[in-house]
Amino acid sequence: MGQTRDIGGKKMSKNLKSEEILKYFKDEFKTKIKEGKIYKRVAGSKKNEKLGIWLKIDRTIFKDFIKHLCALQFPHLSVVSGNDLGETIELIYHFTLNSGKRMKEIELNVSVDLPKSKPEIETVCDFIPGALVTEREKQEMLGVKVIDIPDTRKLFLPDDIPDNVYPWRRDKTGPEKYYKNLHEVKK
Amino acid sequence: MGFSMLGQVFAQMFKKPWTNKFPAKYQPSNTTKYLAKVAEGKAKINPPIEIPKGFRGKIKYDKDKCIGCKLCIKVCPTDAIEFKPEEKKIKIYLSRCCFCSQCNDICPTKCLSMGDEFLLADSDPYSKDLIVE
Amino acid sequence: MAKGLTKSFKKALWVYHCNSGSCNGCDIEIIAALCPRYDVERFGIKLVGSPRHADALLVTGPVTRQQADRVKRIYEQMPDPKAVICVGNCGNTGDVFYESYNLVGPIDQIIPVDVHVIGCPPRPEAIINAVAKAWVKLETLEAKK
Amino acid sequence: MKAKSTTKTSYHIPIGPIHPALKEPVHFEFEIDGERIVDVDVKLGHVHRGIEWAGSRRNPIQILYLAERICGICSYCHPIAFSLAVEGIADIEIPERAEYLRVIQGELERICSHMLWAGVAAHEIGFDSVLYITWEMRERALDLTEYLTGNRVTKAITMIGGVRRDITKDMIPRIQKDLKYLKDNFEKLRHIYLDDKTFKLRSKDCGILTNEEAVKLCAVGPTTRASGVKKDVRVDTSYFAYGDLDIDYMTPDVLTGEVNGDVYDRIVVRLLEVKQSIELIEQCLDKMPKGDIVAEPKVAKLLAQLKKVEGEGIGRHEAPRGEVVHYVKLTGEEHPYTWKVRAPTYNNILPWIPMLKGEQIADIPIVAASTDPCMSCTNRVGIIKDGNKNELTKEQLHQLSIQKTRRLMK
Repeated sequence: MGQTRDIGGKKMSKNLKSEEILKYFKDEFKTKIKEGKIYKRVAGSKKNEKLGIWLKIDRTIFKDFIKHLCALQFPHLSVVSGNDLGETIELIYHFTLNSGKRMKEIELNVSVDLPKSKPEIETVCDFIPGALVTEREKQEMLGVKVIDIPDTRKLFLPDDIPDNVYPWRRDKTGPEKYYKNLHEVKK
Repeated sequence: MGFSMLGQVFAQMFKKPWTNKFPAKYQPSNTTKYLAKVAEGKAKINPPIEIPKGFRGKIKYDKDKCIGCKLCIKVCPTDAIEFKPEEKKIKIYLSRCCFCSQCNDICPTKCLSMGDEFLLADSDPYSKDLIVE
Repeated sequence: MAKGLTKSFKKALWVYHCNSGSCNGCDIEIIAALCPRYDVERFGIKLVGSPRHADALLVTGPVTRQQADRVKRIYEQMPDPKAVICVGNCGNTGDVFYESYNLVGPIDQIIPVDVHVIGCPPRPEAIINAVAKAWVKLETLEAKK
Repeated sequence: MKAKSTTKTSYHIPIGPIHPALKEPVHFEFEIDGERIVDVDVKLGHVHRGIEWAGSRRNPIQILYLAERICGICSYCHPIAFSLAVEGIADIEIPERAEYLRVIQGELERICSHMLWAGVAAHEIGFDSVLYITWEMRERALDLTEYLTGNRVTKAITMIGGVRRDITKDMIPRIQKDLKYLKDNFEKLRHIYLDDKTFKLRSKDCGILTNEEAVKLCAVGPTTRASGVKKDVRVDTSYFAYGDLDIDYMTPDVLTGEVNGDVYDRIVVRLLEVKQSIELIEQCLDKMPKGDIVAEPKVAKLLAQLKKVEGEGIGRHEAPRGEVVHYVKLTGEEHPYTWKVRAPTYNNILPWIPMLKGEQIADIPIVAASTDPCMSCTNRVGIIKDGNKNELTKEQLHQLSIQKTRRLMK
């Protein structure tokens, strides 16, 4: 039962460079990549670098983007985070690439803007099954509809909180109705 | 394979127990009487494990030094500090405190410090003993 | 606490530990109190797996919406007489979690609490001290009877 | 059991929901055929305290202590990941000495957490004497923590831009003495865990997570490393002083020469990491440069500085259970706009499903514990049969586990 096979075979062992990744996607999707920048942080006495990329992409190419990314190298999806920006809801997919190589890892943060009137996004569970937990969380916390998600149930919120309350939103669908200050109970 | 734990178990039989017998070795038949005895000096309470230097226990407040700048209220993560506007002094609820000592760090006059006392329990979380003024 | 109090109650207190949404800090300190260094078993205190066997309830945490009903049910399942000890400041007053949309605590809003242990988390000795306080409280109740 | 038999019913066993851990408490629902688990469903949310939402009403200094109380066991990694994110946004340069001190605290926490886990794992298979011996050792590590930070569990040592307490010269002999004790006792402990028949019987070929599943389900920490996936934030990237130190991935083949991805391998990985952590602390004590311990000692000034900053950043740290990710967005206000926390168990939930499928009910405690969630998730189990609810308590489940150990010993 000694499964030591790497998924993606040789691709996993390929060492990607941050500039290469950025160039690859810019060539592939051209103007649909709205923003792309590389950031660096140094740490320790030896001042070794840590690299990362911020990408802002159009939501029409989202699924295609994930497909290309998985073909480039199977990424580790850390988490999907989200912001309520008023008119739009921003989802940020935090990936890491190049795991398993000493100080070569690259953080890849892909942000997608969704209009608040129709906050819908395709699921990535068919490529990365591990995304299920975080996608379910986005559904209930931000009210984003994830299309074709294998499991639509609630994850964190209790059943007695109605479906149209989304705790991370900053408008009237926020959780203020349920707010309780425990210190006000007794003084 | 084998039972590698056995040797340890036998070795333990000849070791002194590591237990710190706080506050007494066994439960006294009447705790109230036992405590009265302790107060008279007839019995002794085994001390708890020694606390190191810099331990964060019950907060101490030097009221005279306080200038009422409210910086501690600004950084308190638990909203444990209340400002008394008429006196321009503060009031700390110990039952809200998280013992992080952040208020000690920010205090410009160093009127707050962490004490050694940590055996705190009461039937009312807002009782007088648990408010530092 | 006073209901159905018998003389034998305070000897060999069996406790049930219930977590109502705490951060685990208090829970590991409770287990540390049961381990060799503090060894509360020398007082006959034992952690049991069912509230129906328990004399005392150790509650931690600020009570989340989902757990409120369960805490209440656990309390009701315990046979009389019973004592409730609330461990840690988040159960006492809310502590750092004082404002939230998913909390209904503090614990004394849900079930009657006899002793509050102060600390975040309290040291194991503070928990032992609280148990001693509970004994004293029981003895005063007994004397009144 | 024959499929056509009319007596065949699959049972549903809910386990949970009282689970203390982090933000992710767990409620299992098992479908059981006889003794075998056919399907697993996991529900979360009973300890959802709305911490991220509360964070948008506090200032960064207050959030440090709020983050500390996400989980009491990893009470160092959450605030440190948050401050890494904030430092990234505000571009604060951390003094070199602080980077080393941060490594020491992080590794000390790893020792405490893995010791705790090892004790609980022993308890789950009914080997309580090992629990007590492990926790004796853990108490020493906690004493050292208390000596260095001032608290036993919630350390309150993190500060944005550094740490709050220094290790002075007169403290080093005490630290070295304790490290020596831990090192000596670690050998004993390793002998118990890895060579004892009881442990081998219960943990070998039990709760297997293959390499492919670990990658696809995005598992993190010792869970994924035990399946042979080389993923460790400390090695992969350069943060704190880890880039300067001698550190490598701890996969089970380092010791045993093979990777099975079972519970035994997870024990091996964690024990190896305890040893690694002790060595890392020793390295840090040797190499630590002199200097400041915090970039901005005046907290009020730091707060004013953070009030002006705009941007978004992520902080990642390898906690004892795996990678912790914090995403922070600051918009030039007192409170952060968004704060998202990803604790390691969040990603280690889905791997439970392949691990538990095909195992016996008596294996649930040890398999579930092997990913190091917090332990009381298996608090209350009810078997629903013919509409009647028979409650199976944690104690009974524990008894089942002990009985299986005894059965195997015969």
